[in-house]
Amino acid sequence: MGFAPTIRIQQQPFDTAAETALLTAGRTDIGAVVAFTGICRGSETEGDISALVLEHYPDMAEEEIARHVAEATERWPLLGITVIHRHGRILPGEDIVLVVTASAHRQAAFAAAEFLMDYLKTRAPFWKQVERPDGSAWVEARADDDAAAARWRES
Amino acid sequence: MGFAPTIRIQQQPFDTAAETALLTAGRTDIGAVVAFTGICRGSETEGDISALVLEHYPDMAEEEIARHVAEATERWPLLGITVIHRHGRILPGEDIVLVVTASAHRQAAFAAAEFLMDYLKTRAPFWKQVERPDGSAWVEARADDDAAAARWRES
Amino acid sequence: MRLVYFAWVRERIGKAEEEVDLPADIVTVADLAGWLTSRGEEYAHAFENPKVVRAALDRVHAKPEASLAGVREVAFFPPMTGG
Amino acid sequence: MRLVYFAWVRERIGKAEEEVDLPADIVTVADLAGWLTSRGEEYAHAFENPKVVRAALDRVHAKPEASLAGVREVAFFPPMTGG
Repeated sequence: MGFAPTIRIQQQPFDTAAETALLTAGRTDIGAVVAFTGICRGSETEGDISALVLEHYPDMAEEEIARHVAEATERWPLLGITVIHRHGRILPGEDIVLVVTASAHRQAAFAAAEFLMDYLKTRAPFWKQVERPDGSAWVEARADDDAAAARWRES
Repeated sequence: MGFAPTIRIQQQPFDTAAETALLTAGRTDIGAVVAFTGICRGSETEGDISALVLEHYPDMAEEEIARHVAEATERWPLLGITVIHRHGRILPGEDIVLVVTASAHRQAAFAAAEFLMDYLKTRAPFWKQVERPDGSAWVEARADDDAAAARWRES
Repeated sequence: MRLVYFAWVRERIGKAEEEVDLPADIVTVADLAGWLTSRGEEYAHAFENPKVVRAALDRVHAKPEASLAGVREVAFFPPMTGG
Repeated sequence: MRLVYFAWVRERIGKAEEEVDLPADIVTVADLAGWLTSRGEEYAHAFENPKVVRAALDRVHAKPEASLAGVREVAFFPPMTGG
């Protein structure tokens, strides 16, 4: 790839605007930027959420994300990628994950952002525990996330 | 829809970060935000670009965007939409269009943002004139943009 | 009836808008485009490839066969290139 | 060989990591999971539904039939729920 992607795994919050600005600053070859932000919700069908606690496998997480970033740059003509994933305790309303993709045209930016999110959901070694007023539980993997990731293998 | 979408057509630049923050401020029901920014590039296959000049049909533009925003809220469980489209003279590196979608889950946010962009490209009454060092020309509609918009009619 | 033109349709016709009184036999968008074409070479130039000129009736996209009945504003313009 | 455990696999086994010396007949990831299961009820609990426990070899996702030859670190964990 002709650019250095940004991949960070961190406990502290991130600044979506600043990260996006970094990706595009001083450039006139980028025509489309897609920024996806995943946010901790305050309730689910199962009830209220006090917090999410994200456990991760540190070394593998960074390597695994880098592998998918590299795959995205092979599949689409991208001009920039930023992936930031938080771990630790995250409160409702706080950001969890950021994926920013930049390209000359929108189709590549959208496709790569969706691809990366689908893979982060199903292949990046992070595990969410949800804290509820009455106790905590590990979040179960969703079948539709597996299906979303699988579609990229068919094309 | 259970929220008031933001739709603006303006000559002045917009602030993606501020618009996104407005959409999510104080809320804990949103789990996913997709922000698409379309940017004026400094060159194309045809050569260097000095500026884009966007002409529009003012009253229709706002109504047409509102129709597609309403359709998006019927098709996907959205929690917020912002669409801002600039007109007038726009320099390379400057933003042209912003679409922000918010939902509980990422699939709806991604799909609605792509849907809105595909329709802005092919149905919103804006026309781009490209200024090059050697003169200016109207941008021709792209067949792949028509195809991208058409796919939403098939499903 | 008010007619408004945009982009190269506007440039070719040489004006952004005008008021016209239509003959009674002008019933559809296509009829109107054909009638305009007969009004001079600037119109003929704008509509030389009538399939690429789009129309809106009272600010809603319309097909060539759409009726002009009750319409106050007709717009003609090239395929859109926003976004 | 170093073993590392995450999420409820870690909680059930009661430790985050350990060093083990494998018998010579433990060749694949599935062999290792089976061998661990025989080491006590905390392991049996972690692997009670072996199909849902995922593995990584030296930080790369691996299938049950993958060979452990030359591997230094094996991780066991539930399906991932990041993003």
